[in-house]
Formats: sequence, structure tokens, C-alpha cells
Amino acid sequence: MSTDLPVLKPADFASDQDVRWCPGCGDYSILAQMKKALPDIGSRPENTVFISGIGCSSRFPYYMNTYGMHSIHGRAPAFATGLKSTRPDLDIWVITGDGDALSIGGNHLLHVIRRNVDLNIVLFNNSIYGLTKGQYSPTSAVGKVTKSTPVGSIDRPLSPLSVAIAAEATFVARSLDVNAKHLIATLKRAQEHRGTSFIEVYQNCNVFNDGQWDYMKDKATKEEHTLMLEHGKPLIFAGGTKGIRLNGLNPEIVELDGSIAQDDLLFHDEKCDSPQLAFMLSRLRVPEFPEPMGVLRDIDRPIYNVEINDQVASAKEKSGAGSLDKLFSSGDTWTVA
Amino acid sequence: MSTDLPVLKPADFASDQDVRWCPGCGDYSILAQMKKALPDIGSRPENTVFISGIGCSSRFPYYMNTYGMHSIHGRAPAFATGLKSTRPDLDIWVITGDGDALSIGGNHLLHVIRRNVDLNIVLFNNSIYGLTKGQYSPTSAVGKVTKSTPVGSIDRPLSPLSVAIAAEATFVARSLDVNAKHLIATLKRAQEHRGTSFIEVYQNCNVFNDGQWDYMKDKATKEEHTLMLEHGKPLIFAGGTKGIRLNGLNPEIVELDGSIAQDDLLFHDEKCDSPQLAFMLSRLRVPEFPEPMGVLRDIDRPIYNVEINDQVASAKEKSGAGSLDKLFSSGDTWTVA
Amino acid sequence: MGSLTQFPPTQKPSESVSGVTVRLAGDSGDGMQLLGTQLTNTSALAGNDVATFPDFPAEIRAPRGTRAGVSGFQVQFASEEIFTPGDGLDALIVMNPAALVTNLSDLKRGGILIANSDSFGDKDLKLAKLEENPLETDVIDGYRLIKVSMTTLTREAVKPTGVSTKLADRCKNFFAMGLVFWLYGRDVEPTLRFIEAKFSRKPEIAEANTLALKAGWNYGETTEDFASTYQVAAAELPSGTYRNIMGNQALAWGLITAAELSGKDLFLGSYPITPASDVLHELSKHKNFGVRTFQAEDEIAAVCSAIGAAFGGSMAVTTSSGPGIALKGEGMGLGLILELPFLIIDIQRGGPSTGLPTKTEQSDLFMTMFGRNGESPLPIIAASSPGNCFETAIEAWRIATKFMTPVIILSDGYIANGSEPWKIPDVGSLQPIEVTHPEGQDNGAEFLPYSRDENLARPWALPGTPGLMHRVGGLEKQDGTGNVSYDPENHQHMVHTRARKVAMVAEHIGDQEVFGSDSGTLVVSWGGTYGACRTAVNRCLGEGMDVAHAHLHWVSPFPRNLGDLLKRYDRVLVPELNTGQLLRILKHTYLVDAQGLNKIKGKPFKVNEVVDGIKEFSAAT
Amino acid sequence: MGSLTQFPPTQKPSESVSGVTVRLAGDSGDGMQLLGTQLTNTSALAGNDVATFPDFPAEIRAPRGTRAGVSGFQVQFASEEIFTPGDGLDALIVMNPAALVTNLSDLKRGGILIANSDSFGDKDLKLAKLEENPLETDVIDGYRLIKVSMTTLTREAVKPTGVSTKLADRCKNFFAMGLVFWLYGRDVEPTLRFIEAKFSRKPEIAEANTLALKAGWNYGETTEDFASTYQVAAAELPSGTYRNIMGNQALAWGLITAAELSGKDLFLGSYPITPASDVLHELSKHKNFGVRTFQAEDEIAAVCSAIGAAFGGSMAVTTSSGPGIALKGEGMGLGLILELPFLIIDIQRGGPSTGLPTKTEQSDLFMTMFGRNGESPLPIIAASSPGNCFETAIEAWRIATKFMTPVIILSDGYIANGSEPWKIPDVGSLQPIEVTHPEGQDNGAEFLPYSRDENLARPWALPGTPGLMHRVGGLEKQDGTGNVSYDPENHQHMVHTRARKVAMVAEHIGDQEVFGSDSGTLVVSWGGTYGACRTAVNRCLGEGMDVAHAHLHWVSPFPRNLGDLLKRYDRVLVPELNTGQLLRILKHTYLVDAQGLNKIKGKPFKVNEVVDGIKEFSAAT
Ligand SMILES: Cc1ncc(C[n+]2csc(CCOP(=O)(O)OP(=O)(O)O)c2C)c(N)n1
Ligand SMILES: Cc1ncc(C[n+]2csc(CCOP(=O)(O)OP(=O)(O)O)c2C)c(N)n1
Ligand code: SF4
Ligand code: SF4
Ligand SMILES: [Mg+2]
Ligand SMILES: [Mg+2]
Repeated sequence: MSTDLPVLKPADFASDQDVRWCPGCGDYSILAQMKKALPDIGSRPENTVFISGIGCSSRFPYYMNTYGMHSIHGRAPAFATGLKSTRPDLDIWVITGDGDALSIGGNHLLHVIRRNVDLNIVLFNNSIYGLTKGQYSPTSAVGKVTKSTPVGSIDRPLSPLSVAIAAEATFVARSLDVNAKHLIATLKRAQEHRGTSFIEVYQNCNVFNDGQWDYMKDKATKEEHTLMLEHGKPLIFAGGTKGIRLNGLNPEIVELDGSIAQDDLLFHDEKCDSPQLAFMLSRLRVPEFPEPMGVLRDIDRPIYNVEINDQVASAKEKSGAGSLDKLFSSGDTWTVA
Repeated sequence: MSTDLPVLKPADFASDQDVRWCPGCGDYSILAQMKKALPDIGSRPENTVFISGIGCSSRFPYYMNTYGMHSIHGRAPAFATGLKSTRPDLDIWVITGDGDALSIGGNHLLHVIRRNVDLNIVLFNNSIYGLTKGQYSPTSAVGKVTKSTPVGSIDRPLSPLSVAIAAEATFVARSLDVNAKHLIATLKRAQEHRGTSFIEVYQNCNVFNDGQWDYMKDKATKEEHTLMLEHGKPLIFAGGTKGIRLNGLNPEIVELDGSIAQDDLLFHDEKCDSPQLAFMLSRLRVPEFPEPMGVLRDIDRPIYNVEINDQVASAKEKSGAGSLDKLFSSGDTWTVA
Repeated sequence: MGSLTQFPPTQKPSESVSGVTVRLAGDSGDGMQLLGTQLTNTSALAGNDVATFPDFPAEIRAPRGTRAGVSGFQVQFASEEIFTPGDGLDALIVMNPAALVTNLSDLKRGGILIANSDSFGDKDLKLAKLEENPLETDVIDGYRLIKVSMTTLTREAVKPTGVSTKLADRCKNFFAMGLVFWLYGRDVEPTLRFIEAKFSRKPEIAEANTLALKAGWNYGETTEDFASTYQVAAAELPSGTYRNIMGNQALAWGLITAAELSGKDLFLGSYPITPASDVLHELSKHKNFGVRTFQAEDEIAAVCSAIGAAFGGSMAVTTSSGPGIALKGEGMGLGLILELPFLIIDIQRGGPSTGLPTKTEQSDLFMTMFGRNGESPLPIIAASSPGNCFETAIEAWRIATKFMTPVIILSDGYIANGSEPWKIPDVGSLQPIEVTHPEGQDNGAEFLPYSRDENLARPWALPGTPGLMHRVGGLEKQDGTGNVSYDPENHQHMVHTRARKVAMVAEHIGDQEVFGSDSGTLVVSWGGTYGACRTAVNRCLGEGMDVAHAHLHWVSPFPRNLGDLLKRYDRVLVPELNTGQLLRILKHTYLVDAQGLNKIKGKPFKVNEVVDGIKEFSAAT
Repeated sequence: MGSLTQFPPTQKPSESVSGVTVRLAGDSGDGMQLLGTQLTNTSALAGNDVATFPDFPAEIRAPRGTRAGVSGFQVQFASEEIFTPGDGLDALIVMNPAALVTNLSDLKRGGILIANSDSFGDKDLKLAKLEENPLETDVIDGYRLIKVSMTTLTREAVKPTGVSTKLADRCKNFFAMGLVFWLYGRDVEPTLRFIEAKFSRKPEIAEANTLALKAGWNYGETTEDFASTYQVAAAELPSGTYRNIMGNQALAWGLITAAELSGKDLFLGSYPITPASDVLHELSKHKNFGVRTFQAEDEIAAVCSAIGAAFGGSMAVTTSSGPGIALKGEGMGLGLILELPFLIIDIQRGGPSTGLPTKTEQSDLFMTMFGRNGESPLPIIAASSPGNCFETAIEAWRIATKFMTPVIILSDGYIANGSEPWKIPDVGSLQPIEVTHPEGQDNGAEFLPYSRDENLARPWALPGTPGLMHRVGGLEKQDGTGNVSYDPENHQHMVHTRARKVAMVAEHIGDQEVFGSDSGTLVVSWGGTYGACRTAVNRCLGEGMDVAHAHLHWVSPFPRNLGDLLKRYDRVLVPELNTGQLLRILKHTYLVDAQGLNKIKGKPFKVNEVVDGIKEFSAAT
């Protein structure tokens, strides 16, 4: 990135539009951290594009002084794929919600991830449809009472991270709207990764689903419920009092009362080629287990936008830049005097 | 199932329509096995419905003397969900292809599976778009040369089984078009399972992708490349000469030369609640590993069509069958003389 | 608490008027919608005819005090029959500066302007992007401004309950309500009942709101600001029992009723979208009617699930709005070639694309009429008012089952969220909807799923019926057998058959009625513009003009007599909230040289706009 | 091998004719398409004007010998200018009974019927669902039947190569080819070259095919069956170098050329569908032109990816057919409100729903014109012949960039798969397409993404440009700033602006030209019916009738002079392969009492059908 240019401040990434989320919405924090992360990464407003679908979260691009597209519901990954394939020079962020990405947009999410297009996808997971005023979403728990489920939802929720991993994701992470430091760090990691980076951000909708993530926030419980991932480190939580080890293929919690050696614990490895570990981590859920925060997976794979452009480049090398005359007169022709 | 009725023969399930697949197509065998499986299961033509999308495979319903719908591309699961939610008495089979189910229809597949609607989904995987004459599909290997990828595909393929498992599948299996016995058994298992049963069938398209699955069929290689799953049995293949055991979270192949005890091998467990094992099996791919055949996962979970009807039943119990008079005069009313 | 003695009838002189139009405007958080609903109900209970128009901000909760955050509710109540929430406002109540500047232009000259003066501080002005306080400038000249320190007075009033100031300030709207109720001599009883019910688990809140309500009432009675109150006598509505009803509610109830009348269980496959979501919400509450609601993963799955349910014999419905309906085109085409009965409901909103989600527009007549590949005619019926949504749903299902075809229902954001008194029908007298399914057979006789009755309807044979096994699908089918057919003659025959079927619906929808004179200018309208057009024509007739009104209920097909009718008049004017979609369809159907009166501002017609349009047009030609 | 000496010119008398229409029909496996292509090329090389019409079975490979499996290829070659593959057949070559019964009705009385008598055994008859051998019945009365034991003769001929019988039988079509080539005195050189190239890695196959070809030729020359050959002289085409081109190929090349002319890289976002897939296939071969093809997961992703690429400054295109275009409606609406240039291409097929995938129809004019929510006008251009697809693509992109709008291109299965001689354009003389993008700025000046030039086009500011950062989206935008706006006046202004933009395209597409007389009957057509209508009008003119032809290239907007033009004629006839879609649009646009001539059989018009239509109509009125 052009570091010779003046260093930018978060304010340089703020557009002139009034932010119109509900007072207290978790989206404000995510917006603030994004504005802080971009200058550190060295992003330039003119080389950055935010593409979103529809939803409260998808209003995001309007508030960034970059290029942006507030597209249609669930399709942001498709717009981003077209743009990145033809403009690999741009940094593209896809902003989406749990309904936008997993309900109407689930298929595009699967495919952009399997193609490993070099994008950063940030999914604001508030487990509710905010913009349409409170219907349950694909991440809402069974039994959830909402406007459209007055006696409780009967759909089993999806784990965004499991889905991403099964879609052959090369980078998968999770963060929390109010954990500024962690969120900024995670956004930076996503930008550093080449290929599709998928981040789930736990976000509070204080109007239609207030407190969804309190167990990850309340002083009393968060230590117990949060598993902070560190590459190469053992899986330890609850202030170092508990750890996770393997029992066959399945994880189990152990008290770190000294009876167990750290080496017997499961160690985190973002880089391991098999998705086995990342998938296992994506299944960890409160109350049985703490929920992982941080980078679950970060590996290198061929990148769609690189490959599609390489194919063009080598075609030009092989057959030379296209000539219309050659094209038109290929095959049988005849001349009329 | 009404066993008092006369026992049926495969022919009773054959419609009067000429079958119009290419001579030699793998679809013929799947059709034949289906006709054999249904009578054994005790299915009745009038209580059975086949719903398909669009594709060669999706012509299937026309050839069955049952109720059927040849719907639109990729949406069969949605039609089936509407039908099963309102007619839980029917046995519904969804017939789909790798393009139909995973390309245009990927999102509906995710959602029907997570809802665990009591359907049997059979995906004919020929790793190609047959009906449109040979473009690559979401299961085509990287580098695949097809009409739309003259210099090779650059999209990383999806594993149908991994996707299904990440979508919280309760029944996941795989079979082979030409393995009549195994296919029939697998279809029966799917029908026995309550909830969404997802079966991937390796199917040969001898016109546009001939030989795709030969390594699973050729005498010379099939033993080496096939891992036949049996519940409660160790993972053994290659005619008992090789087995699979765990190394940490990851599988590894061991020679069964006597140096290793069977108990050290990994044992198959269809019923284990965690999807960990099933997911691991879904990742096994030739050449590194043999590819599993049979039932990877078969567990019980609440069923969408049961729940939605229970909610109706209990609403009637709680508030009594709906009365329009009561409804209309609920809340404030006034009378004009 | 709650006895009228606390709310003494006014001692002040009271002027009786035939009708009043009031708008309540404040911050999304200020509870204007609740205030409006209460004023509507109590006015309805007083026997007035009422019509309402809520105007939500596009954002869930735009920042407090900003113009974007202003939420409004307009209600007209009158002693005569009315069809619209009114044009110019007789009174405007504003809770902050943003509400004032965004609404003042609609207040009649000399109209009453009540403002909560406590919320016109510098901070409030800044939020509303105002340099100076409009209450101090000449913008309010010519209006009867009454400044009321609602915040202070409310805090005072609720002190006894000891609630926090934060909670106390939440009672402001009840203070305003009390004042408005006093001003128009409305009965507070229903509202007291409402408060009691709503806050039964929070008695101190109930108490506080009641006190605020009373304080507002007393403020009107005791202060000098108000010289007199206004009385609106009861209207002469047809006798019967009434309730107030909103469009989407009436639609949902109509669907439930249609299901009951046809002995079917109702299945809704839907994906949330403004302004259609409330139909999903309402239906999901009535499971005891056998209603099954399925919140699909998207609109495509929604319509497909409905087709699946229809195949199984349910009364199947899918609901959405513009962007969602656009996604259903392929599925609707399949439903059409399958010739299965189900309903597609489009609650229209401002377009194109995401457009103006919370604003109204007759945006989708073209799309619903022509937005499918190939030759894809479907019957389309449009609701004309909140209450009319009820009959519309029943009528649509009657036709769908009689002809075995999908039917499209058009509504719009204006009637969906608007409300009016609704005469509760005598359930017993509602005409049942006959639906039959062929019996099973074991004689091995061939079953012809595409054989047809006199209405060209094919048999609705249900899975589970022995001997009737058949396959349906999206490839062209051979008439009779329903087998796939590429035969050229058959294709042309089927294209014409499907078209004839829709045309034949005209035989069952009755002739077009006309209101007014039988020569001169004919105003032709459809859907939600009914009220404005009927009122406008009425007014013109009152002024002795030669004008008539034909309001279309079915827009596809048209009533048999429409063509002749159009020829009978010298001029045809077609008011629409679009660029002239019905206009163009009328033109190519009847080659009539009609003219459009068009407004595309995300708002309904004002009566005056239509009146002026009629006059100009009649003068011009 | 392959020297003409092996193919001695005929000693038999040869009759010279102005044109011949031949159809080759056999099993999908029999290689009829290949035979047809060779006959087409060699005829074109002989200087004839040619037009072809392949007719594929709906199934990939329906079971051998069944009627469903019959694959046909029709070609007309003539010494005068022709616009269609011909009506009645002068000669029909059938490889099996199914091919005979499904095609015989198109053979002219007295026409030549060549049948491979070896494939009329009982098994073959049964597969074709025939009781008796038609060659033995009176169905063939009135035709010049020539039975040829092609299978036996071919096996004989290829013996020297020692190929298996299975392979030998695959050479049958080359035997038939040799016979047909002899019959019409066609040069075999190009075909020999083709064989050599195609089977270079299988010399024995090449040899076998060549021998079969020769055997066929000699059979004609030596047997008594044929009294004479036919000669079709070269046509007088404008001078230049020609090649044969298919519609989808011309379309793809036109897109590549448009990209080159505008200095853009081409991006195609598409999902396979019949009959559009070949455009994707063709474009994916030309990566060295900077073409990027993206096979999306569905049509929605396809159009959205194109919009993304357009936002980035590429020449973006999406291609599909009816069912897929139906899915793109929402995305197209977004593209329209974003005011970005890109192309949506609809290769129409028989509808509704999945309909008749392999058959042609002018099915989607309504859907592409009206199939989006809200007020969503777009320019629409329709290709009129295989070769015309080339200019159409260039013209569409010229307009898209000049006005900053998506443009829709309509083609259909008939011209997409049909072919004709194409005069290779002089690349140098093609007019470049000017596209400009605003420069970056660092003066902090406000950038107005929705400011407009004289064509109402907004600036195409590309991501990566300093100082021009802006956000676009589907909510209504404020003119100028492009900010989200719920302002009523702005919405109406924008709706009208978008409509005016499309209307203004009329200023840049020239006036409508008319062919024929300037009074009497005017035939108005669009798209793929050009050839049949032009030929029909020509013929009627020849018969001294008062008739003219106006073929529309742009159907939205219409040329400025179209209205006046329509009024100039006594009668207007609108032939369409649908129920009258253009007809209705003409009626509501110009209130013209036009009449439709409609055919919805999945097949193109025959010239005679149009001629008869014109005569009836002109007589009737
Ligand atoms: C095609 C279409 N369908 C439905 C909608 C209505 N809609 C807008 S946002 C949304 C879901 C929002 O939920 P989510 O994606 O979780 O975003 P959030 O508002 O919670 O941030 C829906 C259903 C739409 N705008 N377009
Ligand atoms: C909306 C829509 N898009 C595209 C098509 C064209 N189409 C028909 S089947 C098919 C894919 C077939 O592949 P698959 O699902 O693998 O089935 P197969 O033919 O291989 O059995 C496509 C792209 C269609 N019919 N409808
Ligand atoms: S509705 Fe919820 S998600 Fe949307 S802005 Fe308000 S608080 Fe945030
Ligand atoms: S194209 Fe392939 S999949 Fe389709 S019928 Fe033929 S062989 Fe089977
Ligand atoms: Mg959400
Ligand atoms: Mg396939």
C-alpha cells in the first residue's frame, strides 16, 4: 500500500452522511473499529470498496468515505466477485447480516467462499432481522419468540462458521461488537489474508433482540464462556482455570488444577490444512463449551481473482493479444469480387 | 405402511412414459434400484411423491408411477417443504443433480436440511451439467476442461456431504449408481430415517463426463479407493489390508499387517451426536484416502413438519378451534342501530 | 381509577363541525402511532366515520430529534361518510422542531398548531438542522399556535407515582392525548381500559399514564389557550356492529375466512419485507384456525413452498412487496403452467429497486401483469381500502379454485397500514367456496390431469388418492394427459387455453359499476386510490359537474362491459400513483384515448389533487 | 487423398435452379448437424446465399430411433439474396423411419425423398411407433422416393480401412453427404480439409469417412436412381470477404468487438441455459482479448457480478433465456437505479415456465419491457438475423455507455442457432465507442455522482480514483448528490428523469426505415421474424400489392418517426411469434388500430404464412 501518502486518521474514512442506526446499536462500535483499523492497515479511501446487501448492517457503506455499494438483499458476494475479478487492485469489504448472508444470501456465501475470491466478509450477527423490525433469523435459537414466531421458532439455527468451513473457507474468524481491541485486530488479520476472509461479529440489536450476547459480555460470565484463540497455544479459558483436550474426535473440558499437563491439551493451529480442527472449534457452544473468539483458520489456497486474470494473461502470451481481423477470418472464408 | 394391501412389484412403480436419458446413462440404474426399493419399503404409489428440479436427473419423476413434480431449477426442496408441512402423511423424495442442488439450489438445500423436514433427498452427482450439454459443476475438480472452461475450471469444488453436515444434517449417506445392492439398501435406510435424509449418488454421465467415477468401479482400483462404512465396525478397506486410525484430530491410513490391533483403528458410529466424525469422513478423498460409501450419519432431531403441525394442534387445544365470530369481535367494537 | 368523574365534561363552549383532520407528529420514540390509534378507536366508538394514514420514518429509529426520525399519524373523523384520511390539517400536534418543519406545510391556514415548547431548545433545533426557533419566526404566522410545556407539565403530573424522569417523559404522549381528547370531546374510557390492560404488570406506569392523560385534559379545560372545543356528531353508517381495522389485518382475516369457507387449511409461505410483513405476523397468531406459516429462506422458496402446499390441497398463499415479487416471477410461471390454485399477494411500495420501502405507490401493475417469461396471463385483483382487503382475499380464492389458476392480489402501503371502520360481517351469511377433488379409482382407468371443465379448470387431484397418480411440471404439457409435449399445435393450443381461462374469469366478476353521471368525464381508477377518487368525483358532482367514477376491482381480466362503458363518455381520466400503467393497458385493450393523472411521490392522492385534475382535464378537452 | 480427381465432375445432365431447400434428418447420433454444416459451408463457398435452421431434439440423446430423438438440419442455398432457410423442402434426406414420419409433411409435392432403406427394419419401425413401413405405403405417393442401402454401401466402401462395423456405421452421414454433394454439384474440397483436420489423430477414421463420402458421390453418378444433378449459381452478394456465421457466435464476436472499440475488457457473468449457453462457451475461448467469463452459481449472481464489474469500469454483460431472465428482474432494477452501463441478453425460447427450451418464440418482449418492480424503463434492442447479432451487440454497448444505462438485447433460438453468410467487416472502419471517466481530484471539492450531461448520463467514476469516493445503492437517490432521499418531489423527478433518459435514446438510433410502397398495408415486425417478413413483403410487392415493411431494431424506445409512419398507412399488420406483445405496445403508444398475425408453435414463420396473412388482412379491410 502506498505508504508515501500522508498517514490517514479514522476521521478520513467517515462520510458526510448522518448515521441512522438506533441509539445503542452494536453497529456503531463495529463502524468505529473499522474506521480505526483501515488507517493502520494502510488502506486508502479511493482504493477501498464496501459492498453490502440489505439490512441495518448493510447501511454501513453509506457511512464510509470510500467507494461503496448498498446492493440488494443477500447478493453482495456476487457483486464483489464481479468487481474483484475485474479490479483485483481494489480492497473490497463485504458487509452483511445474519439474514442477508445466511437466509436469502446463503448460496452466494457458499460460492464466494469456495472460489476463495480475495474479499473480506464481515457478517453482523444479531440473530434477528433488524431492518424489518424483528423476525427470527437463521441464527436464532430454537424456541425464539419473534414477530413471525409468536410461539417460538422451530428451525434449527445454522452456525455461520461451520457453514463457511464446509464451503472450503481459507480464513474464518469471530469477534464481538464491543471488544474494540479484538475487533480491530481481527479486521486487520482479515485484510492481511489473501483469499476470502470470513468474520462473524456478534452484534447486539438493542431494539429487537437486546442482550443476545450478554453472556459473552457480562463480567460475571464472559471469562467462563469465551475461548480466546491463539495460534500455537493450548485451548485455555476461564482465566486459565480450564482447558480443552481431545477425547477421541471430540473435545472435552478439563479443570487445570495441576493434575493435567498443558501438553495434554489441544493446541490451536490456524494453519493446519485439514479443516478438522476449525470445524470442531466452530461447533463449540455455550452452555456445554466456551465459544471461540479470534481466528479459527487461516490457510493459503489459489485465489479466484488471481487465477481468472492469470488465464487471461497466459492466453495473451500463448496466442498473442486478440486481433479482430484474425478472429473474423478464422475458418473458411470466400471472397465476392 | 398399509401392509394389508397387495404387495407391489417394481413394475407397479413404472409410469407409461418412455425413458429419455442417453443410452448408458447412470440414471437408468438409479431408476431401476428405486423401483426395486420402494416395494420392499412398503411404499404405495398413491402416497409417494417425487419432486425434482431441472436437469437430466430431474426427469426422474416422469418415469415413476407416483405423484410427481418436475419443478424449476434448484428449488425442489422448497416445494417439498411446503408439501410435507401440510401433508406429513406423504412419502416425499427429492431428486436433484449436482448443479441443481449445489449451484442454483445451494441455499434451499442448506435450509431444508437445517429444518430437518422429513424428506429423502437423492443427489445425482455426475460432476457436470448434463442437460445443458456439459459445463462444469460445483463438484467438478479444479482444472476440469468443459465447454465453459476450455482451459480448466478454477473453482474449488464443494463436498456435498460436508455441506450437508455443516447444515446440521441428521442423515447423510453416499452410494454408487451401478452398485445395485448397496444403492437399494441406502435408499431404504433413507426412507427409514425420520427427518431429512441426504444421499449423494455417484452417477456416470457417459456423454459429457464419462468415467468420472471409474476409480470407484474398476476392479483394479475400487477396493483400494472405497471405504465401506458399517456402524460400530472399524474403518477397514482394501480387502481388509488397510485401516484408518486417528492421529490427533486427523485420520491416517495404516497397513493391517498384524502390527496394529483392530481396536486402535477408528470405529464408525452413525449415531454419534457430534458431527465431528461424519465431517471427517466427508473429507476423505482419493488419492490420499479411500472414499466412504454408506451411511455417515443417522441421528434423531426434532422434525420441522412434526413441529409445525404440533404448534397448530396445541393452539387448537389452548384456544379451541378458531371461530371467525370471536376473531372479528376481538378488541373494541361498537354498534350502529 | 378510570371513572369519567375524573374527566369532567367541558364547561367551555363547543363548536360542532362535520369533520376534523388531525395529525400527530413527533419522534419515533414519542409514541405518536399509539396516540393516533387511540384517537382513532375512540372516534370510531363515538360513531364517527374515520380514516387514518400513519407515516413511518424509513429507519427503525433514526437518531432522536432528526427530521429523518419524525413519525406521523393522520386521522380524519367525521359525521359523514369519508374515504380518505383528509387533505389539509385542521390541527397539527408536534412534539419537536423536526416534526414541525416537516409537517407544517400540510396545516390549513388558521389551523390549530399545538407544540411541545419544552422540546424547542438549542439542542433540539440543531438536531432538526434549524438556525432559529420556528416558534419565534414568521413561519408560524397565520396558524393558531398554542405552545404547551408538555414535558414539564407531564413530569409534574406523574410525580405522585414517583417514577423516574426518564419514565415520566415517556408519558408525554398521553398528556398530548388528554389534550386532544378534550379538544374534540372524546371519551377516555377505552383508552383507560387500554392503559389498564397494557400495563397490568406495571401498575405505576399505568398510573403515570393515566395522570398524564388527565393532566392534558385538564390543561385544555383550565388554561386560556383554548376558547372552545369541537364536537363531531356520529356518522350515519349502515346499522351493524363495527370495529376499526387495518388493511393488512383485514387481508389476513380475509385469507383465514376464505380458508374456512372452502374447508381448507391455510398455508403461508413468506419472507419478511416492508410493508407486507404484518400479514405474516398476523397469520402466525392464528394457528388455531389451522394456519401454517412458513418463514422461508427467501421469496423464491416462499412461492415454491406455496405451490408445493397447493399441490397437496391446501389453500396456499405467498406475500411480499416489489423486490420480493420480482424474485417470484419464475415460480409464478410454473404455478401458471401447473394450473394450481394459490394466491400471490403484492403489497406495493415505492420503486424501482429497493426504492422507498415505507412509502406507497401503485408500482407493480405492469410487473404483475407482464413480469414472467413467455405467455403468462394471470387474474389480478386489487384491494381498494383497508376494509376491502377482506373481501378481496375471499374473492381471489373463489376465482383461483373455480378456474384452477394462481391469482394475484395487489394492495399497497397506504391501505395496508391505513385503517377504517369495518362492519363485522355475519359469518353465517358468507357464501361458501365449493372446492372438489376427484375421487380415487382402482379400475386402472386412465386419469387425465389436464382434462377440463366448463371453466377450463383441470381436476385438482391430490397426492394420496389411489389411481390418480400423475406428474406435473414446467415443460409444455399435452392438453388432457398433461404429458410433456413438444408438439407445435398443442403448444399454441395450450397458450390460447391458458389465456382463454383468464379471459373467462370476466364471466364471474360481474359488470363494472359506475358512480355519478352517465356522460361527460369518466374517472377510472384501481386499488388504493379509490377513496381519493370517489371523494373527488363526489365533490365535483356536488358542484354540478358532469363526471362519473368507475373503480376497477379486477384489473385482469377487465369486466365485460368496460369497453362499452369507456366509449359512453366524452373523456376518460385515469388517476394513478405511477406513470400510467393501467392507462396503457386500457389504451391497448380498448384503443381509448384516455389521459392519465399521475403522482409518483410515495404519497397517496389528496382529494384536491384529483378534483383539480378532473377540472383541468374537463376544461382542457 | 482428398484431390478432386477422385470426385470426377458428373457426366449426367444438370438442371440449373435459382435455389434449393434441403433438410437432413436422422437420429441425434447420425451426425446430421455435421452434415448440414458441411453442406452449408461448401454452398457458401460456392458463392450461394445460404440460410440454415437446425432443429435439435429436446433430449441430449433420446433413445435411438425414436421420434423424440430425431435431429434435423435445414439449409436453403440460392443464387439470389435470401433471408430464411426456406419453407417447403425440395429434398429431404432421412436416415430412419422416425425421421421420415416427423419431416415428410414439409417436403414439397414431387420433391426428392432419399431414405436409408437399411434402417427401415421391423425394430426401426417399432422404435418409431409405426405399424407398417412407410416406404411401402401410400404416404410417400407424390414424392420422388429414392431408397439407398446406405449402411450396407458404407460398410462396403470403408472395408479397405478395416475399421469395425460400429465405426463403419458412423460414416453413414459422410456417404449421405457425398450423395447430396453430387446431387447439387458441390465442391468436396472443404469437407476433405475438414475431415483431415478433425481426425488428424485418427487417420483410419479420416480415411473411412473420405471413402464413404466418395462412395456416396459415386453412387449418385453411377446408379440409375438419379437422372440429373442440380446447379445453383453464385448469388450476387456485395463484394467483400465472407464467412458463414451463427447467431450466438456473431453475438459473442460483436461483444468482443464492442469491448475493443471502447477500450474496455469484457466481463461476462452467466449461468448456462439453452439456447444462450453457446455465447458463454464462445466468449470463454477468447481470453486473449481480455475476456473474463464467470460461470455464476445462478442467474441472480450472474447479473449481480456483471453490475459489480460495471461499477469497476469493465464492459459487463449477462446472458440467459426466459426462466433465467425472470430471475434477474430485481438485479436489473438495481442496475437501472444505479445508472451503470451493462448489457442483459435474452436469447428467447418457448415459454411460459421451462416451456419449450429448444424451440424458438418471441416470448419475452413483455417481460423485458415491464418485468421489474416500480417504474423501470430500459432501452431494448432486438437482433433480426444471425449476422445482425454482431452489430446489435455493438449498438447496444454504444447506447449503454452514452446514456449510462443497462441495455437489454433480445435474440431468439432461431437466429441464435441459425447461420448465414456474413460479410467480414473492415475492422479499421468500425466507429470507436467513446467512453470517458472523470479524473481524480485532491482539492476536496464535492463530487456529484448523479450530476448529468446533455444525455442525462451521470459520470462513470471508477473506484481507485482519488477524491471521487461515492456510494451507490437501491434506495431512491437524490439527483446530483446520489444520497439516499425520501423527498417526494425528488422521487417524482427521478422517476421522470430515468424515463426521459430512455426516451432520449430515440435521438440517437435514427429514423425508422420502410421497405416497399408508401401506402396500403404496413407490416411491422421486430427480431427474428425479419427474414420471413421481408421475403413475404417482397413477394407481395412482386405480385403488385400495395404493401411495405418496417422492421424495428430498437423496441424501446421506438424511432421518433414511427408514430407518423404508422398513420401514413391504411392498415398495419404485426406478425409475431407470440400472442401480440409488440402489437399491444404499439397500440398503447400510438393508439393505432393494428392487427396481429400470430404463431406460437415453437417454430419460425414460414414465408407463405406471412404472405397469406398479408393477403387475408389486406383483403379483409
Ligand atoms: C428481496 C428482498 N427481500 C426482503 C427484503 C426485506 N429485508 C430487508 S433487510 C432484511 C433482513 C435483515 O436482517 P439481517 O440481514 O440480519 O440484517 P440486520 O437488519 O439484522 O442488520 C429483509 C428481510 C428486501 N429488502 N429485499
Ligand atoms: C433458471 C434456470 N437456469 C438454468 C437452466 C438450465 N439448466 C437446466 S438443468 C441445468 C444444470 C443441470 O445440471 P445438474 O443439476 O447437475 O443435472 P444433470 O443434468 O447433470 O443431471 C441448467 C443449468 C434452467 N432450466 N433454469
Ligand atoms: S433495529 Fe437493531 S440492528 Fe437495526 S439499527 Fe436498530 S438496534 Fe441496530
Ligand atoms: S447427458 Fe449425461 S446425465 Fe444426461 S442423460 Fe445423457 S448421459 Fe445421462
Ligand atoms: Mg440480523
Ligand atoms: Mg450433474
